[in-house]
Amino acid sequence: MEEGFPLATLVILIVFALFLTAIWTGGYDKQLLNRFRSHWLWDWITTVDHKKIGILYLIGGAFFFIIGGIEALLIRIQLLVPNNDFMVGDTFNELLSMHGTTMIFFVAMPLLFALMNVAVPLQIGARDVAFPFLNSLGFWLFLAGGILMNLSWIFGNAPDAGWTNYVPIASNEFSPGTGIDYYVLGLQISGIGTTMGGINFLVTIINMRAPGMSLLRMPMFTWTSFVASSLILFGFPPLTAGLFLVMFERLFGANFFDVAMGGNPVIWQHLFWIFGHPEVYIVILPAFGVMSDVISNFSKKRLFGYTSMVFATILIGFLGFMVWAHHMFTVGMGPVANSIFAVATMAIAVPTGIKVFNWLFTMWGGKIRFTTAMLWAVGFIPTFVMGGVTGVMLASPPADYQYHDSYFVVAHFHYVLIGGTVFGIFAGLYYWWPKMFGHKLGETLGKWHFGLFFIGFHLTFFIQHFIGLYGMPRRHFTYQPEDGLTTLNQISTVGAFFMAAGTIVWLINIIKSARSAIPAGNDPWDGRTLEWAISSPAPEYNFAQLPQVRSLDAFWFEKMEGNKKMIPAEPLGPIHMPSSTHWPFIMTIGFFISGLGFVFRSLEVGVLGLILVFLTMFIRSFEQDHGYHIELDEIEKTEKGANA
Amino acid sequence: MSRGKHLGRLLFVFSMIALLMAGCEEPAKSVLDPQGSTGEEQLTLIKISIYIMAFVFAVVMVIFIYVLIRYRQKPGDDSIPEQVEGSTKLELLWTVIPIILLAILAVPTVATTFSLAEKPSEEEEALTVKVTAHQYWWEFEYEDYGFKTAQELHIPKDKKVYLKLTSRDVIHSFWVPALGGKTDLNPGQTNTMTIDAKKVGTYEGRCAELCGAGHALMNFEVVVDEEQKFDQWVAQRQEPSSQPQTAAQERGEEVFSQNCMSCHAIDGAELERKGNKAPNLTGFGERDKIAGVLENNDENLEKWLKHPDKVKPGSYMPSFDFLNEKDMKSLKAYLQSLE
Amino acid sequence: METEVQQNQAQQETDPTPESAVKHLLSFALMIGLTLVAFAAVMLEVVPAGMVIPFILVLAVIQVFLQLFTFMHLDLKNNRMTVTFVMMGLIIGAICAVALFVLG
Amino acid sequence: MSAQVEHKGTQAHLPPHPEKATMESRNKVLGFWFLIGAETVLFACLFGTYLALKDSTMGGPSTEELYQIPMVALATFILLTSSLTSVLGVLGIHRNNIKQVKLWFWVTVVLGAAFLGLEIYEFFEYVHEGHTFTSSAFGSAFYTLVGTHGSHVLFGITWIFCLLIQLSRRGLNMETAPKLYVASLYWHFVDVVWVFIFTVVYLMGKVG
Ligand code: HEA
Ligand code: HEA
Ligand SMILES: [Cu+2]
Repeated sequence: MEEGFPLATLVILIVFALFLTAIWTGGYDKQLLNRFRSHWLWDWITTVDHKKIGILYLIGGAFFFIIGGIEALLIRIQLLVPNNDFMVGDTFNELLSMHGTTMIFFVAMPLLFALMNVAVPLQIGARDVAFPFLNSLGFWLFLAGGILMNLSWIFGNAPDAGWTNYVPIASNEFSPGTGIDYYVLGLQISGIGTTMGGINFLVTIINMRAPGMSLLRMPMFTWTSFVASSLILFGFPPLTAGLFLVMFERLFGANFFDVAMGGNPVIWQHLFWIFGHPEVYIVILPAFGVMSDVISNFSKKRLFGYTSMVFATILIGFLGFMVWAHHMFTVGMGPVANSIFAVATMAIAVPTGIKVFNWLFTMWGGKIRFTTAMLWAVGFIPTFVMGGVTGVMLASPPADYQYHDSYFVVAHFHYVLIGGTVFGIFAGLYYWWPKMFGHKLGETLGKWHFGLFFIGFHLTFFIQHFIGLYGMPRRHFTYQPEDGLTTLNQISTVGAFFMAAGTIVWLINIIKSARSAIPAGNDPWDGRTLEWAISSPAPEYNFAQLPQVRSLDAFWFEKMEGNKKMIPAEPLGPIHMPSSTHWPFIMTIGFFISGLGFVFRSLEVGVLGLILVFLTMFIRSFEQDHGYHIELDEIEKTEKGANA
Repeated sequence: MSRGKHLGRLLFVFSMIALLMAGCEEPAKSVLDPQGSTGEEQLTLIKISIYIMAFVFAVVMVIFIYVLIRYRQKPGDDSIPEQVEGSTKLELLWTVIPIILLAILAVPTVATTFSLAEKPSEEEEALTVKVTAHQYWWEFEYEDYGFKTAQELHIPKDKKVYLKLTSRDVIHSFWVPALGGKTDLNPGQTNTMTIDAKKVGTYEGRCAELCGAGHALMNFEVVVDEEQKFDQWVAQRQEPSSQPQTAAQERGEEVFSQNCMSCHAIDGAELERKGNKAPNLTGFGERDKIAGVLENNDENLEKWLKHPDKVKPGSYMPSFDFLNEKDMKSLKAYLQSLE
Repeated sequence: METEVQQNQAQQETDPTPESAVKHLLSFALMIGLTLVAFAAVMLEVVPAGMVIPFILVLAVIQVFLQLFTFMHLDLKNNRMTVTFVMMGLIIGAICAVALFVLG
Repeated sequence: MSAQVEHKGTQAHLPPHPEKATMESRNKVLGFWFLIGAETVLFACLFGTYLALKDSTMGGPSTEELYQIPMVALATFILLTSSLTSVLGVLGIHRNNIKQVKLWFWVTVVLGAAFLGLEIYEFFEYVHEGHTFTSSAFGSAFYTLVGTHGSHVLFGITWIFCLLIQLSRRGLNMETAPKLYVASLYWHFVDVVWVFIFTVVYLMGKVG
């Protein structure tokens, strides 16, 4: 299609180049650089503070949620009436591919990373994460990947082969142009970032727990983040490998999937789902963790069956790697493989059930407070169970021959993804908002947000089970009037608008509560875990003195002992902090340029970007940076201010 | 289990209500109303699983609602509830019961998985049809009878039909909800599947694997006839009457040979070359649908011939809007005369 | 598990002897030996035909463990987490490779 | 954690196991092990792809005809030896003997480069015989797998080379020592992958 390099891209590259030289040389005018440096944006671009990075993830994820949501609305509008010609053919395929990809990779993952960044180090009583530099790099790579992929809307030719990107429709022959390249490179870049994020959390949780915080005293959210990070660690490489193969095939004429040259398209499906199934647990496990913490907090009770919860989480993570082929029952793997994967898949219902009942029995005998965070958690239980049990129905191959690629599957995964992940994210956001920003989100608007979204959700997706059973395949841009699907589809579309209304209420809520910014205090929810023992928002160094952890629900334990604060495990002293750095951002620019170059089939630019990446790595390796210390009097001042 | 059954019934009632809401439009293709044994076996499994799931869901809901009502914090009550660690007995209970429920589901699942994968036996004298999917149309080759057709799969009632499925380009999936679940058609690989139909009628089929711009309109029909009528149809296909009768049809044949023949074939016609890039048009006049989507009438035929891409996005068929009115008319007459 | 953090700290302070190269040289010799045997098994056809592939695969696996536990200083006692994750990587990797081979 | 950056300076301060001495270096080593775990799965996927496609030669030379075992054997011994030399370098760190460190890591770099040279030569040979990246699915899978390993070797020698420069400039200290330790871990991993490549690709290719 587009041979050579379009002008617009060239302009962008030149701007970037100027920008870079400006940074490197200090500009033609030293003042310029200084002005740069003193700008508040510079602060955010160079930050290595995990709480700030969490907020960045939140902003990025919310932004893409709106984009992905608008894409969903357009899909639903197209399906409002039969034979609609609002968005058909390739355009519709682009919409649904971008919707799915955006929602999974640029909404669910970053929003969970936002929560993990904010909460995990605080929950384990750490001053920082293990790799602040990589953490920052991970965020910027996620953002670069997301932006790169969405640029496809601007330059035309978005990915159109579904979020699963099956070959051969994703090969050059059947999807000429640059669409799929955006998908491949966007995901590759953000995937590198995600892997780094995962490693960062793993090492943080293993090495940096406060004294006394044994593994079996970690809050559930930390545990689920830990297991989810392990899934990232082992789940993303198959995707990376698969994306490389597609990239080599599209850009360099390799033949992995081309039947005429001896290739086999099913290989991609395996690679994708070896990643894809763990991926869905990556996005559900942290949500489970949020639920566990929120439910236990607002029931005023210790989590019921904590140990079995931990082992259930680990088991889900492990089994998650053994079941991927349940997405491929109709591919023709034969009855033996189908049966094995079916039984393995069903097995996952057992540990998940353990979790569900433990939540129920955490509330049992408790004193339940229906804050907005708790409402999301409470709404989550029936919704997720509904999605889970349809999952088990899908796990039966002969029945799946009927459900597969129909709206029944669409209903299943929105029940788990929205009813599980998105509800979990909202619960977590309402819960930790005071810790992030110092004030709560409004409770009244919050309840409206929940109500509209919850009703809209069930309206949209409950119906879709039947749409599927009545024979409507997914990824169809239309249906026929005589199919008898019209009313059902219309109900579904109306529901989507309810969800949109709910989302808008949420945005209003954010703005309103930020305007009034009523200080929430350190411990607004009568919390149980360590993050509530420090001031809101958390100071840069988190804990002035590392806390001595004496029990599960460490802070609650101290409160019950009559202590207002955690017992310190060390004397007050100067605290070492990593310094801010602009290298992650610049390295990301390198990746971005490289991605853009490969998308436009300009190898020179692609390689140029990579050279920039390696150059920054090289510079970083030689840089000697020992961070800085926050001195005692400063800490004392901050702490006093917070406790006043 | 009686509660389970009850709830299962409730779920069906729910589905009926949903149907009502849909204005009593009756889908011509529903998984819940199978017309063949494959679909029936699958529905049985679906039902078993729905009953189990309804039971599970009900148990969760009962506890859930009870807890929410019973254990809300009453205003002014600041007491601290007992911090229970857990209960081995309970936890064992909700580990073991799901395992049992899943075993109940797993056994028929595995059995059906294997039974559906079986090839029909010799005695069953199954009809074998080779199905080849193309972007965005279906080719059905009756190997035993030596002819090919497109878009409409004709099968006799009460007879096993053994399908050999493959694709010429990308991955597609063969789905006739009323007759049975789907099987993918992969390039370079042949999958198989057996279906049958117990009732005469026409059943809607869909492509169920995203295959490109025209995916949503890659529809086809399965026409089920009494055996006798099917045999007649076969005979007719083997001796098609493709000779033009009127002057218009004759002119139409000429237009066809100039414009269409490099892609389309018509059996029995005295044309020199037979294209196989596009559907075989033998018997076109008798088909229900044009391109699998438009009702077969003159007006629609013209619409299709003039702008195939508007009817079916991504269709490889070029537009013939350059034909003058007379040629267009003759061509239509010729096509409609094909039996 | 409970005391892992402290353990790490304790262990680093009380590490007495700088290790000697003997262990590594021995291990190296073993690796060379294993490699030679593998090459010989294939080139000289000394192993029964059907057994060659499993045989050389086993040799490869042994070599990997040699590398891990001698050259890479992994040991079960102090690096339980590391060992767990490396093993998980190997298991999941094996599943992926075998599945692609058999089903792909 | 509070005392972690005290040893900047001289060699005398180097603890016996610098890679475990501070929180920072412990994090680094652990994080690196995780990366190795991830890479294991990555390579496993490429191995699986290769195994699935190795017979799709499309009329080109088959594995049996193609592979030249003597060359592979030579490459294998070179790489195995380099694995040993890098561990000797690490022993040097533990003895706080900068000369030993430098010597053995230089040898490692040289051996790595030799291996890479051999591999490139091998690729040239194969291309001459009509076995190219685009000639068949087998070709694509082969070059992707072996080439990815090759690029790891290249990255490894560049990395160690950079660290050697830092070593000459700054000496052996709490910053350079853990880095070298980690680089040597990486190098062993590259070697481990090769063990599987010569077994699964070359030797199994000869068995057929
Ligand atoms: C958050 C994401 C998430 C989660 C958690 C799940 C969870 C599960 N999923 Fe789902 N799934 C997706 C996201 C998710 N899925 C997506 C995105 C797709 C489609 C991808 C695409 O094609 O685009 C998909 C598709 C999908 C398929 C393929 C369908 C097809 O394409 O044909 C299957 C098949 O087996 C399946 C099964 C399951 C199962 C068994 C679970 C289980 O983990 C559920 C376990 C939970 C419960 C069962 C409920 C609680 C348990 C109890 C109360 C105990 C008692 C229960 C019983 C005895 C049953 N899923
Ligand atoms: C976490 C994941 C996630 C989430 C949250 C959603 C959310 C939604 N999705 Fe889904 N969806 C997927 C993941 C997700 N989806 C995936 C993986 C697929 C498969 C893709 C594929 O087949 O490849 C899919 C596919 C999919 C389909 C099937 C398409 C097809 O097969 O043809 C449909 C159809 O109804 C749909 C609908 C919706 C709707 C209505 C929402 C709603 O919940 C969205 C609600 C949100 C909004 C409506 C945002 C509104 C905000 C505003 C309007 C604010 C405006 C404000 C300003 C401008 C300031 N999605
Ligand atoms: Cu799955």
